[in-house]
Amino acid sequence: MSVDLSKYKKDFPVLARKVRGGNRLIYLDSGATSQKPESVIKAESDFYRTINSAVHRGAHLLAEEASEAYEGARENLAKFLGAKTDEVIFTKSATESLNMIAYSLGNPDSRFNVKSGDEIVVSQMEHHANLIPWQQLAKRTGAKLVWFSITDDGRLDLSNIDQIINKRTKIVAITHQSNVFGTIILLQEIVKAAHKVGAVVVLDACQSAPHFAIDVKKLDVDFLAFSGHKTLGPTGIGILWGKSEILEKIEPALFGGSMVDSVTMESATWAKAPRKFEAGVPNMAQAVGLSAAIDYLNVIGMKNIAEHEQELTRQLLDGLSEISGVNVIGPKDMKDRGGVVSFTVDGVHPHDVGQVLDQYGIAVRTGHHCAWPLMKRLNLVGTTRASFHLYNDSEDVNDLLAGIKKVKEYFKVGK
Amino acid sequence: MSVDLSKYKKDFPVLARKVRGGNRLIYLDSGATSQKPESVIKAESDFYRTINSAVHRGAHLLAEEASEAYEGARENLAKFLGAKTDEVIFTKSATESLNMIAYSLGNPDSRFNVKSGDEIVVSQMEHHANLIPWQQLAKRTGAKLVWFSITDDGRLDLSNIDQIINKRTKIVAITHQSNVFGTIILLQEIVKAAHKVGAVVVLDACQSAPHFAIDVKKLDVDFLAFSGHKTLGPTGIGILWGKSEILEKIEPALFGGSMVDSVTMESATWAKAPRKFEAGVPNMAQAVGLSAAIDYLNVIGMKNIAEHEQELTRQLLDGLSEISGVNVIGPKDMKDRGGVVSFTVDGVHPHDVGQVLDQYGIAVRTGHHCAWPLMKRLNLVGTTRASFHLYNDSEDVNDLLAGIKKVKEYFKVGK
Amino acid sequence: MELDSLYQEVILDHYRKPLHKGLSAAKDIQVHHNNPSCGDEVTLNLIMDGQVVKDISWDGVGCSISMASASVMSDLLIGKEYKSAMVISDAFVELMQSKGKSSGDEQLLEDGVAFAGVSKFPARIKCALLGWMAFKDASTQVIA
Amino acid sequence: MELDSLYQEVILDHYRKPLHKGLSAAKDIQVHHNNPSCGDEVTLNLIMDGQVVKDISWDGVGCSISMASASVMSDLLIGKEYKSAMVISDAFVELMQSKGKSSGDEQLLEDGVAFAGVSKFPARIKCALLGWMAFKDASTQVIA
Ligand SMILES: Cc1ncc(COP(=O)(O)O)c(C=O)c1O
Ligand SMILES: Cc1ncc(COP(=O)(O)O)c(C=O)c1O
Repeated sequence: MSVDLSKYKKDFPVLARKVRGGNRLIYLDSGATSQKPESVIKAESDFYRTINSAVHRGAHLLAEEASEAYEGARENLAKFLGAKTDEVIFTKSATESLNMIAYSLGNPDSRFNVKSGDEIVVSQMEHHANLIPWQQLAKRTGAKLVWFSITDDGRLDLSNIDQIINKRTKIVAITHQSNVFGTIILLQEIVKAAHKVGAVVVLDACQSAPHFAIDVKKLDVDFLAFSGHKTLGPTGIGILWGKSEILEKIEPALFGGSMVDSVTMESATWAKAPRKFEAGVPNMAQAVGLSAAIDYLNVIGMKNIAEHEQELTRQLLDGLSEISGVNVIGPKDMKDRGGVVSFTVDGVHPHDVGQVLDQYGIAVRTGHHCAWPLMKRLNLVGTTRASFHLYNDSEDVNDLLAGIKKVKEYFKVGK
Repeated sequence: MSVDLSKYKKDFPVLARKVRGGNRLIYLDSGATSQKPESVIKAESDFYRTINSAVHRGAHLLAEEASEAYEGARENLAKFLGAKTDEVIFTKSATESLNMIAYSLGNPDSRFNVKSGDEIVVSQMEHHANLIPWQQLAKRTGAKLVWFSITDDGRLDLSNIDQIINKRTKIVAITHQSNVFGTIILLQEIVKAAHKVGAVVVLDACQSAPHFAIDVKKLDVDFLAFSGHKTLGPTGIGILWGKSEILEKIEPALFGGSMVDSVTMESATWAKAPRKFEAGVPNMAQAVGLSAAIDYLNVIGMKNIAEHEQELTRQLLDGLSEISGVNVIGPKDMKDRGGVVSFTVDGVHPHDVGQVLDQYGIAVRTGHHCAWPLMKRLNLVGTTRASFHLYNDSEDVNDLLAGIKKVKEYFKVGK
Repeated sequence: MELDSLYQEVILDHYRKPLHKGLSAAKDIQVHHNNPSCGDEVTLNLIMDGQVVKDISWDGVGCSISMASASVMSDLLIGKEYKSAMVISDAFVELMQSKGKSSGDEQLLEDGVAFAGVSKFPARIKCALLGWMAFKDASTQVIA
Repeated sequence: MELDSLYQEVILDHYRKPLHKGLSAAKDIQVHHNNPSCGDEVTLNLIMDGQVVKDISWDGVGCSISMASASVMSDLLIGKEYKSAMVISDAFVELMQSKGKSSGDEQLLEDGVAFAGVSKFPARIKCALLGWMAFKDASTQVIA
């Protein structure tokens, strides 16, 4: 293996666990949520132990220190994304980030707003979190939802991009990496087409930002969302990034304390971004925890992490191709794909595959992966999915491959 | 002091801190956010260390255990409120809870929905979080926002309740305890009037649920919101409780994974409550942390906590009444009031009061307390506010009183 | 192995050769139940003869546990009085909630006791209940 | 005491007897700035004579720091060329961001250096800047 990240594994306390009768935990479900290094856990609890207080509100020392920690986290996240500090908004999750944009862009007071006659573009491989908010926005406003199809090998079908993205298009909401196939979407053509017609591009970076380096300026998208918990960070924290010129022109979606400029009984005006989009006492300890996760990732280097996951993915794809009756769902080669591998085992339901693997300590995800329309398009009831992060190693892949063979034996399918 | 809670103080690590040149930390800002006992901090980090994984999603042991912990937290919170388990929804904060209800009740597909011609009732003493979402709902739907005034001694003026709550009323959103005055609102008359006309009552319990026992059945309100971080729990977690009959009939406000019954590219249907209202991978570690906070509160007993805070409040009000040039803003007696005390010092701006107190290690809140319309009604630029939780003691009050005298000396006001 | 308590031979047999699978032409009622977290689906046709369960047929996609359970359920309940079908159904639900502490009443549940081990796997309980819930829904609608 | 570095006598003097407080009848422009987190407000009237700051008057409610700072700002900038007013203003902003590490250029800032200690209290920096920001806003609008 070209990059050796083995020394980092010990930083993740949960990986020392023994499960199901003494097996070591082989955690291959980072696509659902990642594990957290000790430094992240400590950053979050240290916040409570030393400086816990409401940011931006108190006149006292703790409030000062908490504000500094919280705003420092924002700065750190901005650097991580190549963004301006004031463009980074803390939410509770990518799901909330995406819903917030949908509400904002549907508010008639926003200067970029969606209305009847407009079109919203998604794709057939979106996670529910980047599909249903747009369905609902379409419903609320009378706009029309249209979508890119997928090809049989799990790629985005851009052959009809000229019809899909047209003069009526106002929003293009697309995933950066499929959480089912692992396919990485090349954005250039889409962004160009969208911007040509004046549409904004919303990027679901849930499966990309945690795994390879992102630069929002280079991607040239307009909004981006990802979750802290998939990025070695705490649960309960997400990121919404938006271009400052656009954040200025749209209305917030959550209303309350700390996001106002002035308030009367009848109406209110808003503070500038990012405050405008952060109503209430924020998830401060989680922001600080996520910032520690970013520090941790930076020390290792996103490039090394990506390379490491590529190696593991190659090993897994190779291994799966040698087991009869096992079908990889999605790209079978390494071109533009990340460390998420879905597969089926002939004659065994994914749920049963996962159950047997679990018996050997192997944690995978089974089912429709919150991408039900995609499963229907593929005529599948679900898949079994293995997904990596930096703490996985070649032994994990070997154990998974051995586990799949045991599944076949257990259910007496194939040779 | 009748209830002695002194032995619990040591459970809160931050209270051992020395601030501003060696002073002990006298934390009197629990109205903004409470401190957290070690057991809560540990519960949250133990989640990450031992069972971290995405609830309701994996087929593996960790996912099982995480789901059990998360759903156990829900059960615990339900018991705390006297509610059914499925009525408890985890949000990120009270602010989000209140915004979610406002969106849900404004969705034309909800069977209880607000439209043009309807009226929404709030009060002049609402926190921005229980005011602006309703302003916005009124704006979106064409409904009218009306409000209860306050009396000069900081009570709700119910003299015109028959006009305020009328046939057009669809929602009454009201605070349980003022975060500025400490006034506890007696709900019976309001709930009765609201239900008589078929309106729902939304209770902002941010300042009540953390401090005294709540039973949603007895209160007979329809929705209730409060924040974990004011309840000794983690940041990034809030509660939305709703009557099951109503939760059934309203649309969710956040859309994504885990909240669906079925999904196609065009549309989706919803799971039952509480799932319907919890899109995405939830703030699991925070839910588990909040559950530990509830356990902690239960051991001490909400009744004891309330009594303890009453004692401290009485002591503070007595003390303040003896300092010339100090004005208590809000009820000056103990009738229907909790442990939040606002005051002004003649000739010294609240911000300056807070700054001098901070120098002595005393952490208070200053400003408009996210109740700007209330400040305008009172012709005040702000107040200084001291607020208690179980870890405060009589010495804290004495130090605050001494601190206020030092403020007056420092700014050379009064005798 | 712990796993064997989940995948009893009886279960795997029913999974491989499910009974009463394939929807009947006639029906008093049809219901469709699914399990949104894993995508399992069951469609169930019910024919009642007064208070007697005359016929159950079903179709669906799902894991071994959900399919086998639908098979056992249909075979067990056809021909029973509505009331005793409810007793059996309640006993099965109770078994599922027993966290591995009950082995079930074989007199009542017959092949259903093979699912006792499922109760130790919280994520699979809803698989085992899918068909039963569909029957409960359908029969209550017809009887009501 | 640390506090004394914040509340310099000069500041308290300006607070008690603010200069140029009370809005003039004439004005080229009026701006209103506030500080939403604490509620401090300043309204500022500006009269320019070509490139020269002819008059500043202001009114407002706020803490000692914000009111004293508006007082110092107005007194310092009246009569200055727009360009040097900007230089002074930038120097004041820089002082505020110095985290207690700069004592300020007394030549340039005069009474303004009394605010050096404010830079150690992050929550108070925006108080000290309120009046200055109002001036910057107003003058830029007139000059543009
Ligand atoms: C009465 C009241 N309502 C609502 C809120 C908002 O709570 P949060 O900021 O935790 O969402 C607060 C606290 O800030 C409050 O005191
Ligand atoms: C591609 C994709 N988008 C969105 C989400 C939603 O993220 P979360 O549940 O953290 O809000 C996920 C993960 O579940 C995902 O994989």
